[in-house]
Amino acid sequence: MYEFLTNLIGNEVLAWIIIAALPLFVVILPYALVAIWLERKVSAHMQDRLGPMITGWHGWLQSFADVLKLLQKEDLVPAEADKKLFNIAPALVFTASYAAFAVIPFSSGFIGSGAEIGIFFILAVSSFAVAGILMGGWASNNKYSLIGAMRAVAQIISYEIPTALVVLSMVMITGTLSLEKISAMQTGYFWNWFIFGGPEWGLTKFLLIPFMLVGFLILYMSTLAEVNRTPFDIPEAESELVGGYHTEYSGMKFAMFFLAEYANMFAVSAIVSIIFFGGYQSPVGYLGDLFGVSWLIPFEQLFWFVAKGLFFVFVQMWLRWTLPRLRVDQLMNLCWKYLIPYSIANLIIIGLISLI
Amino acid sequence: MNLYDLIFYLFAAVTLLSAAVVVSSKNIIYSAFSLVLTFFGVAGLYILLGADFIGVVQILVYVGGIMILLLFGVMLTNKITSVDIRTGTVNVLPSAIAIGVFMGLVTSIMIWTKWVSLPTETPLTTTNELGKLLITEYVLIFELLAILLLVALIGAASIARRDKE
Amino acid sequence: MGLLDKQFSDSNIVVAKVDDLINWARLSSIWQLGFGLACCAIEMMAASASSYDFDRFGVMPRNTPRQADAIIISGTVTLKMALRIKRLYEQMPDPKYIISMGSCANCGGPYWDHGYHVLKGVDRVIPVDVYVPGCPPRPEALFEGLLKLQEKIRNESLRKKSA
Amino acid sequence: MSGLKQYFKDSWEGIWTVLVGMKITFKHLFVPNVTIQYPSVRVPMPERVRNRLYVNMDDCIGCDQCSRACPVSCISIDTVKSLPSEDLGVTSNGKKKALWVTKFDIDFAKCCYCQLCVFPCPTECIYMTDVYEFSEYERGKLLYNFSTLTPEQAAEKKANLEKFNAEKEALKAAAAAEAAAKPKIEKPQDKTE
Repeated sequence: MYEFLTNLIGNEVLAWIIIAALPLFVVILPYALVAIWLERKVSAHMQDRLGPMITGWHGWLQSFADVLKLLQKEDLVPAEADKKLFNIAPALVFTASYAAFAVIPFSSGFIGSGAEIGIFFILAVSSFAVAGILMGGWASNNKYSLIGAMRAVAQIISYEIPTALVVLSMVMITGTLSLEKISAMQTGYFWNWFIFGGPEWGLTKFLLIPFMLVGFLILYMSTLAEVNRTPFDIPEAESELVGGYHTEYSGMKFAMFFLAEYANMFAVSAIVSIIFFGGYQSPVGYLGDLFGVSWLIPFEQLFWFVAKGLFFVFVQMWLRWTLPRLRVDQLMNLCWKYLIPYSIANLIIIGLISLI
Repeated sequence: MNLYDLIFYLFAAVTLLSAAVVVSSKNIIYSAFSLVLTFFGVAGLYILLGADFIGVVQILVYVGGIMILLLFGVMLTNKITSVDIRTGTVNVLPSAIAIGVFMGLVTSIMIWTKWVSLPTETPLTTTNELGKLLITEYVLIFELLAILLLVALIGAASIARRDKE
Repeated sequence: MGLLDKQFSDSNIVVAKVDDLINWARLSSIWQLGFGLACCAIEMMAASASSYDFDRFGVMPRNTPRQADAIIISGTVTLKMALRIKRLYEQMPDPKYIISMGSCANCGGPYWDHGYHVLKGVDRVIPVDVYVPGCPPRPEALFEGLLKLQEKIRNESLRKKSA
Repeated sequence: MSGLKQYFKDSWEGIWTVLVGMKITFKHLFVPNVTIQYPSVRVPMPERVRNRLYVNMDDCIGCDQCSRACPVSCISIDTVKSLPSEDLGVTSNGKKKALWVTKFDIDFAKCCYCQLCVFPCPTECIYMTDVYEFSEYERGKLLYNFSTLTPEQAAEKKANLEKFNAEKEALKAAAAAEAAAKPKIEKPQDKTE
C-alpha cells in the first residue's frame, strides 16, 4: 500500500501521512459510534433495563441513527454569540482529542508516529482541548456554558498534575518517553507488565508492585477527571449547568463534542493500558509464535490493545453508574489533598527503589 | 520546494498571521486566542528544527498553562454577558518609531553577523541529552529556577490564604 | 417548475430511498427535552425508568433545548409557563416535534372551564404533533403517542418542508 | 498524628467504598431486566382500571345524570322526547326508554378519568374500559360522539317532536277554546286558525 501511494502521490512524506492518518480516522470514528451504543447498553443493563432495542439487533444501529439525525439538524448559532469562535471551538476540541491518537501504538505493526516524546505529546495536546472548551464556553455567551467551561478548565489543569507525576515516575523506571518503547518493554507474559513490577526480575520487582498499584489508581482517577466523566463530570452537571460548555451547541457541532468525548475516553484508557498493562502485548503469548506465522502477530496485538482499551472504557462506564457526582470543593480536595501528595510520595519511593 | 519547506512555511505563516491578529485585534479575547495559535506555530517550528522536547513543552506550558490563566483573567475581569471587551491602540507614532528602530537593529545584526553553517543533521531525540545537561553543566541555574518557582508558589499561597481572625 | 423540481416531485426511487433513510434516523433517535410540569411528568419519568424504558426507542433525555428533537409537554401549562415553553420551543433546532401529554396540556383539563391561570391547551402557543389523552396517561399510552409520532415522521418527505 | 492516621483511613475508605459500590452495580449487570417491551408485550390491566369511557347507547335513557356528575363537564347530552307512537324499547335492566339521545359527546381531551359519571347511571350504560391507546394527531378527534343517531335523524326527531308538540298545542288550544266557547257557544277557532 505504501508503494502504491508513493507512486500515486509522488511524495514519500505525504504518503506516510496518509498511511498513518487514514486507518486511524477510519477506525476511531466507528469506535466512537460503537462506544456510544455500548455506553447506552451498559447503563441500561446496570439499571435492569434494556437500552436501545428497536434499531437493528439490540439497537446496534442506534448511534448511526443518532449521528445521521444530528447531521440533518438545524445548525443554530445564538444571536448574541461570538460566531467565529463558536464555530472554531468544536473543531479545535475534536482535533485535539484525535491528535492524541497519533502517537498511540496500536500494535507493533501500526503506529502513527513513534515519536520519542509520545506520552508528553499526549499531555500537551490535551491542553489544546482545554483551549477549545474554554473558547466554546465563552463564545456561546451563556452563563451555563461559561461556568461549565471554567469548571472544565480548572478541573483538567488541576488533574494534569497527578497525571504528569505518575507518568514521570513511570518515565523514571523505563527511561523513555516513547509509548512504543514502553509497550515493547513489557513483552512476554502478563507478569512482565509494569503493574506487576516490570520485566526485570529481582527484589525491585516485588518491592515495586504495591507502588505500581497506587500509581495505577492515581493515573486512572486523574485521567478519568481529565476526560470529564462521572463522578468528575461537574463541567456538564445536568442538574446545575444544563449541559455545561456545550449547552448552546446543536446538530453536528454538538456531535463533534460528543465524539471527541468518546475518543478521549479511549485515548486515556489506552494510556493507562500502555503504561501499566503492557499496551499491545498479549498476556499469554501469541498464536503467531505458536504456529510460526509471523504476520499474524501484529493483528493479535491489535486485538489485545483494543480489548484492553475497551475494558478500561467499560470500567469508566461502570464507575459512571456507581458513583454520584462530586461537588466542586470535593473534586479539588481529592486532587490537591489526596492525589497530588500520594503521587509525589509515590514518585519519590519509586525513585528510591529503582536506585537499589 | 519539498514538503518539509511547505510545512515550515505553513507554521511560519500561522505564527506571523496570528501574531498580527494579537496586536491588531480590538477584541482582547481574539488576541488571547490568537496568542494560543502563535505559541502553537512556534512549537511547530521548534519541532521542525529537531527540538521536539522544547516544542512539546512550549505547548504544554504556554498553551496549557499560561494562556489558560491569561484567558481566565481576561474573562473574569470583564463582563461575561457582553462580547464587548475591547482594547484601543494608543500612542501609534512613538511605538511605530520604537518598533522601527528595534527592527532595524535586529535586521542589521542578522545581516552583519557571520553565521556559521553546520551540516543539517537533526538529532533523533533531545530529551536524554537535555536531561543530562540540566543536571550536570547547568545544574546551578536549574536549581535556582526551581527555587524561584517554589518561592513564587509559597508567596502566592500565603497571599491567597485567609488570615485567622 | 424547473427540471430538477419536476424530477424530484415524481416518486423518484433515489429520493424515496433517501427519504426513508433520513426519516428512519429521525424517528429512531428522538431526543426528548427533559421537561416536566406536573403529575404527568411522574408518568413520563416512569416511562424513562427501568420497567418501561424509553431508551428502547432511542429516546434520550437531553437537558438543553439545543440538542433536543421532541418536547413532551407533560402537565398543566400555566399562563406564566406558556411563555417559557414557547421560548424553549423556539430554541430547539429544526426538525422539532411536540407531544402534548395528558388532559391539561391537551386542552386545560380540569381547569378548562374555571382555571383563571391555566392555558387552555398548549396548542395555543406551539404546534402540537400528537395528543396523548389521559389524566395522567399510562407510560404505555405515552409510548403509543411516541409510536404515532414516529409514524408521522415516517411519512414525512424531503420534498415537503417540515414544520 | 491522629490527623495523619485519619488521612490514610479516609483514603482507604474512599477506595474501598467505591469497590463495594462497583460490586453492586456489576451484579446488576447480570440481573434479569424488568423491562416490559410495550408494543409486543402488554401488562394485563387490573379489573377496575379506569381508562377510556364507553357508552352503550342501547341502554342509555338520556337522563343526563352522568353529565351533571362530571367534575370537568366533559360530557354533553342533548335529548329529544319521543312521540307516544314511537317505541324505543327497554334497557337491559328493564327500564323503558323515553328519550331520543340526539347528542352524547365526551371530550376525552378534557376527561380526567375519575369514574364519577359511572356511579349515578341508572342503567349502567356508561363505564370505564381498559383501552388507553387512543392518541390523535388532532385534538378534535378526541371528541367522541356516542350518539347512534345521525345528525339528519336527530333533526328529523326534533322536527317530529316539534310537529307533535305543535299538534298537541293546537289540540290543547282547540280543547281550551272549546271549553271556553261552550258557555258562549261562539267558536273563535276560525279566528285563531
